[in-house]
Amino acid sequence: MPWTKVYSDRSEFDLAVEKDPALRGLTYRDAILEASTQLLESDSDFFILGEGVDDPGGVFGTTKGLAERFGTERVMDTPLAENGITGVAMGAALAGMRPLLVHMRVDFMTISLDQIANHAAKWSYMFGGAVNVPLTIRAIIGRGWGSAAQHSQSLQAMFTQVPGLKVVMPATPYDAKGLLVSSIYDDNPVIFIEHRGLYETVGHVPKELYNIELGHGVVRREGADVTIVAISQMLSEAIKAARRLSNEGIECEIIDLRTLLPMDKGIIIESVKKTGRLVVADTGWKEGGYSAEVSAVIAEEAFDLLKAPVQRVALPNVPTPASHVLEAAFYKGENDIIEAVKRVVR
Amino acid sequence: MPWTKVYSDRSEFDLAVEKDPALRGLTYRDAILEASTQLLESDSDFFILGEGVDDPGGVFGTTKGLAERFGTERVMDTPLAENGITGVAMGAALAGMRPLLVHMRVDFMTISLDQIANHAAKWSYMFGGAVNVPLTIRAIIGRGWGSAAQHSQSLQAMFTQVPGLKVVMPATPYDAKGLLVSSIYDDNPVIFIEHRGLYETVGHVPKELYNIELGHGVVRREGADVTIVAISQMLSEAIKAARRLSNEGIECEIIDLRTLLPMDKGIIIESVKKTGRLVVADTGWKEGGYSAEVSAVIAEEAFDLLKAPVQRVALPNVPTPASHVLEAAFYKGENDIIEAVKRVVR
Amino acid sequence: MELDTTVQIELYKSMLRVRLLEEKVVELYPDQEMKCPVHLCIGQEAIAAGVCAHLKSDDYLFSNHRGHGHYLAKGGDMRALVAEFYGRTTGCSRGKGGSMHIIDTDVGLLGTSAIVGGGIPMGVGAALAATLRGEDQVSVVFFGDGAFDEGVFYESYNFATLKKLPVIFICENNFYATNSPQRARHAGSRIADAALVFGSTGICVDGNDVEAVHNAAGTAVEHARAGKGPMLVEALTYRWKGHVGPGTDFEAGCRSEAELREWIDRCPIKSFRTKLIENGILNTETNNRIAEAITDEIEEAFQFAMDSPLPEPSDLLTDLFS
Amino acid sequence: MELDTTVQIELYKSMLRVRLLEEKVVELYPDQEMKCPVHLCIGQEAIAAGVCAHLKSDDYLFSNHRGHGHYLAKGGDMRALVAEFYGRTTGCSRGKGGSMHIIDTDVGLLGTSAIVGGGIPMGVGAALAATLRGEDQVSVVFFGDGAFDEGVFYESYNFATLKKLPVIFICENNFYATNSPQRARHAGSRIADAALVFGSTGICVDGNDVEAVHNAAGTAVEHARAGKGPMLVEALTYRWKGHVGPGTDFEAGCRSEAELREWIDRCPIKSFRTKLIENGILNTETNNRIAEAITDEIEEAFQFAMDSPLPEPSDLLTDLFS
Ligand SMILES: Cc1ncc(C[n+]2csc(CCOP(=O)(O)OP(=O)(O)O)c2C)c(N)n1
Ligand SMILES: Cc1ncc(C[n+]2csc(CCOP(=O)(O)OP(=O)(O)O)c2C)c(N)n1
Ligand SMILES: [Mg+2]
Ligand SMILES: [Mg+2]
Repeated sequence: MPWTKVYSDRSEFDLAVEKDPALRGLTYRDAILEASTQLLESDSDFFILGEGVDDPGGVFGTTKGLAERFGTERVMDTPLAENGITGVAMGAALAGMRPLLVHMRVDFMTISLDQIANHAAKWSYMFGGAVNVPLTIRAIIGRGWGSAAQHSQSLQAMFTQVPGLKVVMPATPYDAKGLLVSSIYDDNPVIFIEHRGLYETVGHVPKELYNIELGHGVVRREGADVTIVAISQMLSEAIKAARRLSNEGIECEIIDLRTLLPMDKGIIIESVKKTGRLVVADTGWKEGGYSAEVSAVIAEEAFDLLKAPVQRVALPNVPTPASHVLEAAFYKGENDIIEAVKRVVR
Repeated sequence: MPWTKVYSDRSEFDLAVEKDPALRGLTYRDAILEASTQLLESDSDFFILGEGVDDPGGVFGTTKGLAERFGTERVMDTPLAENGITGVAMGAALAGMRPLLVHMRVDFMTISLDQIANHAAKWSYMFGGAVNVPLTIRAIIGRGWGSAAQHSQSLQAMFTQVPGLKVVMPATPYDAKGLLVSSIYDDNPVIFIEHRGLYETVGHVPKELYNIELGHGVVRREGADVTIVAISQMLSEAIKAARRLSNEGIECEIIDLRTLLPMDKGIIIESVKKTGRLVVADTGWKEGGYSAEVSAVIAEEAFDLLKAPVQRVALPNVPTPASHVLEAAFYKGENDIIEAVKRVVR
Repeated sequence: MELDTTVQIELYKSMLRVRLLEEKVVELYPDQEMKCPVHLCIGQEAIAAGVCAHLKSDDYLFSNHRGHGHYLAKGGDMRALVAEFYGRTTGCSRGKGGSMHIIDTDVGLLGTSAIVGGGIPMGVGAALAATLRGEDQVSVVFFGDGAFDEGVFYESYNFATLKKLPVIFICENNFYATNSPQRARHAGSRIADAALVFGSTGICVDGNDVEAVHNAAGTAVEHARAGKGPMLVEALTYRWKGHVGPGTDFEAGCRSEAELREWIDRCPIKSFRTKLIENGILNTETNNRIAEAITDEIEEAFQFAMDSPLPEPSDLLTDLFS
Repeated sequence: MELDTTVQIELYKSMLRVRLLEEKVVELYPDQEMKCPVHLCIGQEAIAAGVCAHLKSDDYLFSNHRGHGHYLAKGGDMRALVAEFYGRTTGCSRGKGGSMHIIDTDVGLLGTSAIVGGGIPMGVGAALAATLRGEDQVSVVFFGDGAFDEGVFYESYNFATLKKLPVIFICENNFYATNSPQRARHAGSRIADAALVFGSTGICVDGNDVEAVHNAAGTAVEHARAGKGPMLVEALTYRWKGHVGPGTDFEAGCRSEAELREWIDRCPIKSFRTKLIENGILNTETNNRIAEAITDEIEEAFQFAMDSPLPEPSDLLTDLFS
């Protein structure tokens, strides 16, 4: 399946195209732009709103040109009023639209958490299913170049602890498109988190509109020795780590959950049955982060399969520092994954 | 030590007083009121603000009479503007005051998460320690009588995932007073969460102002078979469960963490060394909740000690329903703890 | 502008229906069978009645914790409302919501939020949806003077005016948020004036005069439906009962009895009834007939609720997602 | 009211110091040694200079992502600022903050938030602290027209007016938030008018006229210090550079070059210099001497920064708590 393959860089993809000319290459950024474009073309209930979505830059390119083409009513710039605008988007969803609200950085969503967690997430349940909230919120994780504490957070765990939300974090262009489409057509609020570090990655993306059912992870690499659950941008770090570990005779099985909430526990447990070891590599903080839930739930449901403690590769318990020296010390990557694997594979 | 004892009801405390007349009984509510009163008396930098703190009811009695006695400048009612007022409190803290901001329900803090998580929590680190934020925020967990989805949440995990915060959840009157004092004198932002269900509980509380160092749990009951980490209101459920289990020959060791962040891992690990089994009973949601972090971190640091998977007794993954029938099904209690213990003690 | 007599009678009925329902709640609440907080709107009925009289059943409505009156005035099903108080599966929220979370999508009521201010932006969003679809629905948000404290009000009002959305902001100013008086929370004194900042119009009206409310709301609804954007209607009123529950605030020592008495003297229903009778539009007999019909409806609704099944524990996990 | 010549010279120096520092950043940024986003305030210098001239070093200041000018005008240490750009341990935030997070507690600058609007309530809180202690400090918050979109502005302004706190709200209206023009975000057109809702006073001033800013700020500071509460000063201005970084928006296709040219013609520094020279307060020689002194300070600051040590990786875990 061409779409399960992750290409580490453009040249690798170009090589693949030589072998299979049917492969259609698109960046992660363009995959999102394409999904958005096709949804605007095909569904009049769909619209986009957010700060700067009509900007010439187009939210790092992901909405570029859409306002010109579809008009500023359907691709609507908004005031900087995150809580209010989230409520507006939710109200539109309640009244039958399928809004896509876009944030340049997930950090700004702390301002709108009330509308998200107290309202959107609860509205269906609280009213006994009388209504539903088909709202999708895209948000981007910024990183690097001194973005510092308020512009670099990876806040998925703020959402994965809220019953009533779905949380999606695609790691490939193929998934970015297919999962965005599914999120829009999901009748429930979906938080769709992208990592800026993935925007340039290239992969196969079919031209037509397609869905990827939410809630299903995928095995990115098979291996018998250890399972690595890698989230978002950590997938490529895990792949690099796995290659190096393979040279030392350690074979990693890599799972990309794609949807964090609901969690695809089955795919993890299946893999742990084989490997008996689990490493979770997350872009967020370790303490209280999503990796804690993966660790806890797998321990609960598959304790007897585990030959070693679940290892978490995630951020240390401090805000993001600005200085590049400190950034380098802060972020986790392939080396940390290798270390974690070695702690459990003896 | 009289203060480590948890009295299941007023009559049990009255009996204890008969034996030891030096015991001074106070409710949890009055312990908070007393700490606040004594701080207002002794420290001119200390003040209280929040919605309704000057109300005749006085935030369920915890600020009753303070405005009359100390004036509405130092016990200040505020507009319903949670985000702004949190920023105001933070600014006052930066300028050298020691504010205590009070929320009737922790649910309303979702509105102010930006000021808490993006500002208060990060201000010291982000500025290289040039300033500190001696801000304490009290918030109450509501529960029962159809409070429903937006007035009943137990949101500690929203805070325990934020580096730079401290999170305190006292379970006894003694701790309520001592930890509140310590929180006020901590130079960092502290989220102090009370459970409404504890307000009537009585225990020994010394008259004078005293501190309990943050970050230290306490063993509430000793036992060799299983460790129960019980948070806030779950402590009394755990004690009830332990009594019943004891009749069946199962001895539980009960740990009250008191401070959730930073977590007192040492006290848990010490206990698990003895018992090899761990149950975490939390008032919050299970999925993505604080119990996940306890589970994950103990598995990481004490895997070889664990004879069985860590069990979490926590809320199912739905918002709080209103109907009393559903409330009864939703909340966890002694029976659930007993079941969890029996799953691991064979 | 004097209203048509049929409209007057409808307004009267609408107010009375709310009043009698709330009084029934006061009567039965001590039985502890309605196991949820109730925020009663006795004294404030003219606002719900006066505003909703202008709305079609597909116009949108969003309300807050004090929403019984809005629900009924918009045409919501009384049986489902009462059943919700009793936590039954036949409740409008199938027992999941309680009195603070009521809904009737058939009449455009898309929910009530118990987070103060929470419903305001949603009302704007529903208006946006109507605009994007080119339909002529309007959207109404009811909120209190307490919600005016919250930044989200300004964010919502700015956006609605900017985009000229068909939404009407109805602020029920009963001068208190819980026990905090308006002067302890607002630097300004006239809420309606806030509209000016946005180049929009605010109207301050006697919220105990149902015809005045009806007039003001009519202007605002017309304005909105014509695509001219929102208006802010501030309706001055008073709640007779405590913030929550069937007691009164003076009994609880939160305010003076004299203040309450003054407002009871200005009862929106009594004064309107007097006027209608004086003008020969209503007589004692018709009035009794109206009251009886409502009382019957209420009796029937409570009976329905009490006869309805409670949820099964297994219902706990349903309705999270649709 | 014509200002004292020493004040005029100080204002001129203050503006020039900011301008030349920012131009140095423009010059050196392409070397990629300042590894953090920089939000330059070239074109807006008159506001920082005009406002801060009234402040004592223990008056409080809070600012935003575009804070270099505020930092310098309040008397912040230039070396520590530049070292922060370079991520050094000698930086004002010890390398943890970068250009968006600068602080100098010695002169009352208690930090800058890169969350739009985030600093506003803190400024109010510092004013509250001064009031509670009975001290006479005032507190100033700088924010952009973008922050005026956020509900927290209203919440903060309402509270400050209600409690008559000594805080001055300075809105630097450069007509854009990133690339979004004011008209795409605000239903109203005059930010200063928002003060009226709260029964407070707003002043709209030419933000490129340092004396006008100085006057307006003087009024507001005096008002605040006298215990009369806040004022809202809206200063109209323009940023010459892109939202972030040393480029320009017209090169990036975000707005017209003509618009920029118009505003460059209204350069706050050039026009003030011309006036001072015409009035005989400044001559070319003094001007050069002033510029040289500043240039020397800047050279020295950059040298200091580049010579300063980078943090150790182990510094990562310090400063979380104090
Ligand atoms: C955001 C938020 N803050 C505080 C509360 C607690 N609370 C519930 S109702 C209420 C008063 C609301 O006053 P108002 O909006 O005037 O409505 P009224 O009750 O007077 O009808 C308060 C403070 C809440 N529910 N939500
Ligand atoms: C709450 C929040 N929303 C969005 C952003 C992204 N952002 C950073 S600066 C900026 C524009 C701010 O405009 P303004 O307040 O006018 O200041 P200016 O940049 O014009 O000086 C935006 C949208 C942010 N940092 N914080
Ligand atoms: Mg009110
Ligand atoms: Mg601007």
